[in-house]
Amino acid sequence: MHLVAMAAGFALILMGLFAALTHRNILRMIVGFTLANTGVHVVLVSVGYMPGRAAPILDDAVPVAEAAARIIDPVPQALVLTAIVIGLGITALMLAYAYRLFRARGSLDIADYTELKW
Amino acid sequence: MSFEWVQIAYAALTVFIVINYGLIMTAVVQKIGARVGGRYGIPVWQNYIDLVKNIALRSKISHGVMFYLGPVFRLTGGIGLLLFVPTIYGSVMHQNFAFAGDLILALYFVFFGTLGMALGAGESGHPHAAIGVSRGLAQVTAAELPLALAVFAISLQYQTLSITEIVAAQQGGLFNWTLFTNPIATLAAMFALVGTMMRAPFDVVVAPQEIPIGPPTEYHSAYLALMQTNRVLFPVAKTVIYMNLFFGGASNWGEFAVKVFAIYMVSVLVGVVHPRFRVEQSIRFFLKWGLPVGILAILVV
Amino acid sequence: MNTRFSIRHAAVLGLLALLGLAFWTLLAGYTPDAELNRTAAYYAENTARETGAQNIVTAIIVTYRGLDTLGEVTVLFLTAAIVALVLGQSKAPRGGTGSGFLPSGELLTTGTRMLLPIILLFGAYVALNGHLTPGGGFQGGAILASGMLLMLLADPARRFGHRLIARVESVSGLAYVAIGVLGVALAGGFLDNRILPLGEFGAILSAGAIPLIYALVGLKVGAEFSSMLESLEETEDS
Amino acid sequence: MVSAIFIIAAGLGAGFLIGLLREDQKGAAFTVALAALGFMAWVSVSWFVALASGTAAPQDIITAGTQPPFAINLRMGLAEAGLLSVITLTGLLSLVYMAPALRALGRRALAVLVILVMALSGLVLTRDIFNLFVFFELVVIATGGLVLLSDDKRAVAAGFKYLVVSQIVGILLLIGIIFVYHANGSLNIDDIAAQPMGFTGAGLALFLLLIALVVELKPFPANGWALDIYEAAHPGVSALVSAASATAALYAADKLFAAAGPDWLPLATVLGLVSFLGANLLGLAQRNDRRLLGYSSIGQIGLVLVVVGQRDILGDAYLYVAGGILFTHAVAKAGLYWISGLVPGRDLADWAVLRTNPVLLFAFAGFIAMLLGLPPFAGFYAKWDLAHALAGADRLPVLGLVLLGALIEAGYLFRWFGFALKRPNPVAFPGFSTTGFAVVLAALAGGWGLGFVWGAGSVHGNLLLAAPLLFALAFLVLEPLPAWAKNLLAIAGLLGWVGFRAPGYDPLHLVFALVMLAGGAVILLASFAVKGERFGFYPSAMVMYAGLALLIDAQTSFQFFAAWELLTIGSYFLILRGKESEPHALSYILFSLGGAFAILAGFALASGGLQPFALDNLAAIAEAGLPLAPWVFLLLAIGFLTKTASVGFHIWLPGAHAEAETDVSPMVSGILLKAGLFGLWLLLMHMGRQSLFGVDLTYLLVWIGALSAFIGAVLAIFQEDAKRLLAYSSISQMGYALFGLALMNHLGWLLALMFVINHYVYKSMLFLAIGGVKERTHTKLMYKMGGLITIMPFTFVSVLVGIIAMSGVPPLSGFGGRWVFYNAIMSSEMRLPVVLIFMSGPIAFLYLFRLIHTIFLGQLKDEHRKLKEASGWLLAPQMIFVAFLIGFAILPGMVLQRVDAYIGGHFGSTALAWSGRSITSEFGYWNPVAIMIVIGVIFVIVLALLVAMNRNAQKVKQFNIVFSAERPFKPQTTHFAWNFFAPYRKALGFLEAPHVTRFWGGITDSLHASADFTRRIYTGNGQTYAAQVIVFVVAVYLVVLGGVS
Repeated sequence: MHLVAMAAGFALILMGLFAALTHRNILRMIVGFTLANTGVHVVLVSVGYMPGRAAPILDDAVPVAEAAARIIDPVPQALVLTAIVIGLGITALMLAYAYRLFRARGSLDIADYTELKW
Repeated sequence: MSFEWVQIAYAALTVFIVINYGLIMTAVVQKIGARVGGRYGIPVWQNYIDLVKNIALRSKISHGVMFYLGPVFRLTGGIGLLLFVPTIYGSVMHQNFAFAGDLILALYFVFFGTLGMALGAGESGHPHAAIGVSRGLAQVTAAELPLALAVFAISLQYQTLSITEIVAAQQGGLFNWTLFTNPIATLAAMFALVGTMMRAPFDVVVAPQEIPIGPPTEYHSAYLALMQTNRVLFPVAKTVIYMNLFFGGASNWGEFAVKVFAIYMVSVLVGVVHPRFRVEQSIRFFLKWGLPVGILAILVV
Repeated sequence: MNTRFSIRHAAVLGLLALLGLAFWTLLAGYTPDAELNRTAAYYAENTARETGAQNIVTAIIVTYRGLDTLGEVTVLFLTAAIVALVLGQSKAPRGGTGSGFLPSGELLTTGTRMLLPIILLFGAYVALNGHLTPGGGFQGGAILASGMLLMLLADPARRFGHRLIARVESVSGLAYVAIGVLGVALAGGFLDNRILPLGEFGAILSAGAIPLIYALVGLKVGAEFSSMLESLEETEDS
Repeated sequence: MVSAIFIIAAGLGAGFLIGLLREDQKGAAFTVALAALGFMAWVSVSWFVALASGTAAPQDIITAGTQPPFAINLRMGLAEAGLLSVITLTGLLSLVYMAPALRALGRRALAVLVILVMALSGLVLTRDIFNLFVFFELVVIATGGLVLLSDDKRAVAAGFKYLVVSQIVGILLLIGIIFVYHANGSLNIDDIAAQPMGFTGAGLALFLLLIALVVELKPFPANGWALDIYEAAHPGVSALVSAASATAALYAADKLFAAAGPDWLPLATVLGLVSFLGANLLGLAQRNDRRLLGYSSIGQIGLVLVVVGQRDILGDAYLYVAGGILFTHAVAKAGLYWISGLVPGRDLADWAVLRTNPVLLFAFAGFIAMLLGLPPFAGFYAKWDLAHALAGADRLPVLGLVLLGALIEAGYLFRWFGFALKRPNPVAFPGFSTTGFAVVLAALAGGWGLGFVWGAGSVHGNLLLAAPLLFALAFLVLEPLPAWAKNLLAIAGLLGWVGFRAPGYDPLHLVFALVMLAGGAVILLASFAVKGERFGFYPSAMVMYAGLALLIDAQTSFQFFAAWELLTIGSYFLILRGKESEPHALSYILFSLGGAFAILAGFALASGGLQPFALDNLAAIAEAGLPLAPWVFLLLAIGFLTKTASVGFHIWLPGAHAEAETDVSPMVSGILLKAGLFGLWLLLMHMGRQSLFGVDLTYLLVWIGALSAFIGAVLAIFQEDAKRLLAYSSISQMGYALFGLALMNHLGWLLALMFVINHYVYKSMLFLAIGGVKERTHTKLMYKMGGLITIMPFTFVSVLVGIIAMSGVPPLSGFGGRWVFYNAIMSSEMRLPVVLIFMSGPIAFLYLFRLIHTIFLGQLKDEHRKLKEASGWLLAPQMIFVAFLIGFAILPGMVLQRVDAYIGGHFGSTALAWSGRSITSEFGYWNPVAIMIVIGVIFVIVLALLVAMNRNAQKVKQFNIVFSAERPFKPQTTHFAWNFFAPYRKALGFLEAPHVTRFWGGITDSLHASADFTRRIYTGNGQTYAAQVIVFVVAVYLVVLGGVS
C-alpha cells in the first residue's frame, strides 16, 4: 500500500520533470513542476505512513498513554505542510515571472529568452 | 715571474726584430707569389718604402676621435699580443711580459685590436668600412672556434694554461711537438690559422674588388702607416702563438724565423690555390669541417 | 514538434529513466518502520505534557519546528512582496482596471453574499482549532483567502484597502516574531509556546501560545494570499 | 553576548516592520533596514571577536524549550561567527551600495534584502536539515526578487531560469531529507550517522542531499543559470550572491559533508576540482566583466569545495585554510562586483576608465591579488598550508590540478588588469557614486584586515609586520609627494637596510645583497631624471626591493616563497608601466607564477607537510637520499629557471625588458634576474647533485645554461631594436652564470659570482645608456640612429666600456670572468657543452659591436643634429659603473677573495692564490694590474707616435669620404646598419626560428579554443540548463555508483 503511494509519488515527479523538460511553453513548464512537487509531497507523507495506525491526534480514540503504539509518524506530515506552502510560494513567483516575461516580449517560449549565454 | 725594468728594453728589442722580420717576410711572400705567377714582383724592401711614403704624406684628415684612435688600438693590439707571449723559449730576454697573463690572455687580447680598428673604421662613416667589419666579425666567430677548441684540448693535454710550460712540455725532439702528440688539435688550429690570416679564400673582409680594402677604406697617411706596421706584426705575433702551442716553440731567432715562415706559408699556399669564399660560405665551411675536428680534439684528449 | 520529439524527448526520457533508477533504488530499499522512530516516539509521548496540544502535528509545526513555520510564513510574505514587485512594475493606470469586465451574474453575486460570512467563519474556526483538530493557520488562512477570491470573482472592479491588507499581514508577522522572542525571555527558548499557561488539555483556550500563533498565521496567510490576488488583479490586462 | 537567535529575529522583524510602513515612507524603511542589518552585523562580529579571542565559548541555541533533535537548534561557533560576519557585513554594504536602486523599487525590495541576509544567516546557524531546506528556499525566493533590481531587461529571464533550477534542487533536497530522516529517525545534522558509502536507502538519500547542496554551489558544468544571474543582475546583487550566498551555501554543504563522514570527501574533492578547472578555463574566453567574475566565483567556490574534501588531512588547520580562501574570495569578489557597478562599460577593456581614479585602480589590483592568493593576503597563507597538507598526504594530483587552475585564473585576471592599465580610456569618470566608492574601499580595507588577521594566526609570522614590506607599502601613502622626494627616501631606505643587515651575511649573501639592494639604490639615481609625481612607480619598485631584501634574509621555505611572490608582483607592476608592455608583462607574470607554483610544490614536497621548513633542511633531504629528493630539485630548479629566463622559459624576457621604462629595464635586467641565480645557488648549495632516471640533473642544467648562452647571443645579433638586443644578451649572460653554477666546482661558482656582479654592472649601464639615447631620439631601432658619438660622448664612453667589459676583452673585468671560466672547465668533466659557450663568446662580440656602431658611429641623421646629451641623472650611475668596472678590473681580489675563500670552504677545495696583485690557479695565472699597465703604456706610446706624425690632421665634414668617387647625399642610404649581419643570417638564420614561442603559443591557443568551444554548452535556454543539472546529478550518481561497486 504505502509502496504504491510512494511509487506513485516518484512516478509523478518523473512525469512532472518530463513535462517541464520537454514543453517549451513556460506555463506548461510551471505546471510540470507543480506536478513534480505534488509527487514529492506524496513521497513525503508515504514515508511517514505506517499500516494500521491512526492519525497523530490525541483524542478519546487515541489516549496519550498509548499514543506511541497507535499513531503514525507525525513528522512527515508536519514537513509536508511546510513543503506545500513553500512550493506554492515558488510557483506563484514563477507565474509572476512568466507574466512579466510575456509582457516584455509577448512570448511564452522559453527558447526565446536566450540572450544571456556562453 | 716578476718584473724588472730591463724587461722593457728587451721587449722593445723583440718588437723591433719582429717588425723588421715581418716587413721583409711579407714582401718575400709577395715576391714568391709573383714569381710563381711569372711576374717580376716587388723588391723585398718595398714595405719600408711604403711605410716611409705613408708617413710622409701631406694631406691628413680625421673623421673624429675614434677614427683617430682606431689605428692606435690596432697596433697596440698587435704589439700587446706579441709581448704577452714569450717569443723565444728559454731566453730570458724574450720572455717579454708573459708574466702578466697566460694563454687565455693572449687568446682574448687578439680581439683588442680588432675592436678598436672596427670602431675607428666605423666612425669614418664609410659604408664599405662597416660592411667590411660586419663580414670580418661574422667570419671570425666561426673561424676562431676550432682554435678555441684546440687550445682547450691541449691545455687539457698539458694540464696547464701557461704558454711557457706548454712549450717546455714539447722540448726534446721533434715528436714531442703537439703536432705529433695531438695531431687532431693541431689540425683544428690550422683551420683557424688559415681562416684568420686575411688571405684567400677567407679575405672577403678586405675584398678589394667589391669594397675597396674594406675597414681601412678611409685610412691614409700615418694612420695607414701604423696599420701597415700592424699588418706585418700581427700575423707574426699570431703565428708565434701557433708555433709555441703546436710546433715546439723556438729556442733561437733562427728557428723562430724558419718556423714562423713555414707556418705562415701554410695559409699562403692554401690562399693561392683557392678562390674567395663568401662569408656565409666560409662560416658553413668552418662549422662543417673545422668544428667537428675541434670537437673530436677535445673529446679524445 | 514531431521532429524534435524523436531527439530531445528521447534524450530526456533516457535521462529521467536514469534518475528513475535512483528513485527505484530508494523505493526498493525502503521498509516502513514497525515502531515509531525516536523522534516520533518522543513527540507521541511528550507532546501533550509539553505543549498541551491534542494535534501532535500542530504541536510540531508551531512549537517544535516553529522556526520552520516562521520561515514558511516568511516565504509567503516574501512571495507576496515580490509578486507585488514583479507585477507592480506593470501596473494599470488607476481605476482603469477591471472596468472592462461585465458585471458578473446575479447568481454569483447573491451566492457570494450568502457564502462569504460562512467561509470567513469557517476559516477562523479551522485556524483557531488547529491544536485540537486537523487543520490550522495555513488551512484557515487559505480558506479566508478563498473568500476574498470569491468576492473578486463576484465584483472584479472591487478593491479592498491595500493598506489594511498590508497592515494585517505585517502586524501579525511582527506579533509572531514577538511571541517567539518572548519565548526566549519567559520560557525555554525561541517560539516556546509555554509563555502562556497550557490550560486544560483539549480545551479551545489551551496549548499555550499555539492558538494565538495559529490565529496570527491564519490572518497572515489570508492577507498574503489576498494581496497576491490583488496584485494579479491589478495588472493592466486582467 | 547577544544570542544569535536575535540575528534571525531582527531580520524577520525588520522585514515585517518595513511591510507595515506606508509606500511613501522610503526613508524610514531604509533606516529600519539599515538598523536591522547593522544590528545583525554587530552581533556576528562581536561573537567572532569573542570566540576568536577565546573570551566566549561556542553556544548551542535551542528553540521551543526542547532539546535537539526533537526541536530545531542553532549553533554559534567560531566558523559560524566568521561566516555570519562576512554575510551580514556584505549585506550591510550592499544595502548602502544599492540604496538608489532599492529606493526606486520601493520598500518591499528593502524587506526582501533584509530577509535574504536573515535567511543566509539561518543557513549558517541551523543544525536541522529540513530547516536548512526552508532557509534555502527563502534564499532562492529572495534572490529571485532582488534580480528585479537590475535595469537590464534580460535579468527577468535569468531570474526565471534560476527558479527553474531551484525547483529541481528543491525536489532532490526534499527526497533526500525525508529518506535520511527515515534512515536516522532524526532531522538533526549531528545525528546523521556516517553511512558507509553504500547506495541502498540512506546512502543514496545522503547522496541526493549532498548533490543537491553541491548543485546550489553552481558547480561547473551545471551552472549556466548562475552565470546568467551574475551577468544580468544588479552588480550589488551579484556581489551579494557571490560573496554571501555562495559562502553560506558552501558552509551548508560543509556541514553535511562533515556529518556524512570521510567516505564522501572524495566526492567533494573531485566535484570541486572539476568546477575549479572548468570554470577558470572557460573564463579565458570571456569578455564581459560580470560574467567573467561569475566564472571566477564558481571556480573559487570549487576550490573551497576541494578544501572541504581535504578536511580529513587538514585537521586543525581546516578552518584556517578554508576560511582564508573563502573569506578572501568573498571580500575580493564583492569588491570587484561593486567596482563593476561604477564602471560604465561591460567589456573588460572598458575598465580602462579606472585609470582616472588611482584609488580604484589600486583596489582593483588588490582584489586580484587576493583572488590569486598572493601575499600578503589571507589566501596566501591558506594556499601555502593547503599545498603542504596535500603534499604531506601524497595527494599530488590534487595539488597539481589546483595549481594549474590557479595559473589559468591568473591568466585572465592579469590580462584584465593589463587592459585596465593600457587600453584607451575616457579622460574622466562619467557618473560616479561616492557611496559606491566608499563601499569598495570598505571591502578593500576588509581584505587587508583579513590579511593581517591570517598573518597573525600564521605560524610563520605576519608578512604585514615585515619591515621592508611596510616600508614599501608606506609609499602608497606617500604617493602625493614629488618623485624626487620619494626617490631620495627609497635610496635611503635601500642603503639603510643593507647597512643594517650586511654585517650578518656570509660573503655570498653579501654579494647578492650588495648587487640587489645597494645596486638598486645606484640605479635609482637615474630615476631622479623623471619629473612629476610618477604615480605607482615607487610602490611597485619598493615592493620588488622588499621582496629581494626578504629573499636574502629568508631562513624558512615560507619566508623564501613569500619574498619570491612579492618581488614577482612588484616587478610585474613595474614592467607593466612600459608603453607597449601589456602583452609582455602578462607573459612575464604567467611564467613567473608558473615558476612560483613549481617552487611551492617543490617546497611542499620537500617539507612533507611539516612546517616551518628551514631551507637548510633541503640538505638533509638530499643526504637522506629520499626518492623525492630529485623531484624536489627538479621543481625548484624549474621555478628558478623561469626567473633566469633560461632557454625554453625565455620568451617573456625580451619584450618585458625591452618595453620597460628607461630606469626600469636595468632594475629588472641587472637585478631581478639575479633572484633566480640566488635561488639556484641556494638549491645547489643545499642539495648538490641529484640524478633522476640516471640523469645527473646538474648535467642537464649545464646544458641548459650553455644552450641559453648560445641561443641568447645568436638571437641578439639579429635584433634591430637596441633594447631587445640587450635583453637577449641578458638571456645569454644568465646562461653563462647558470653554466658556471651547474659545473658544481669551486671555480664554476666563482665564475657565476663574477657574472652576477659583472652582468649587473654592465647591463645596467648599457640599459641606462641606450635608454638615454631612446629618450632623445624617441626610437629603439638602431638603424634609425647613427653618428651620435659627437652628440652623446659620455653615453658613448659608457657603452664602449660596457661592451669591452662584456665581450671579455682585456683589460676590463670581463676578461677575469673568461679566465676563471677556462680554469673552471678545465677542472670539470663537461666537454661538449663547452663548445656552445666557446661559440657564443665571439657571437657576443658581434651584437655588441653592432650596438655601438649602428648607434654611435656611421652617419649622423639630419633629424638628430640638434639633440643633446642624455640627462645628467642618467649619466651619473653610468659613470659610477664605469669607475667600478675599471676598479674591479684592476683589483678583482677586493670583491672576490673572500667569496673565493667561502666557496672553497664549501667544496673543501683550494682557493685561488691571491699573491700580491696576481692571481694563480692550478693551471694558469693572471695579473690584472700588469695587463692594465702594459696595455696602457703601449697604447700611449703608439698614440704619441701617431700624434707626432700627424698632429695637423684636419677634421672633415660628415660626408667627406671616398664613396665610389661620389659624395653620398643621404645618411639613411649611407649608414650601413639595417640587417647588419646579413651574411650571418644567411648561414645561421635557421637558429632564429621561434620554436619555443610557437610551443607556448600553441598551448595558450589550444586552451582558448577549447574554452571558447566548451562554453557553448551554456545555450541560454533555461530548459537546457535544467536538463544539464539533472544530467550532472545522474552522471555523478553513476560515476559514484561505479566507484562504490
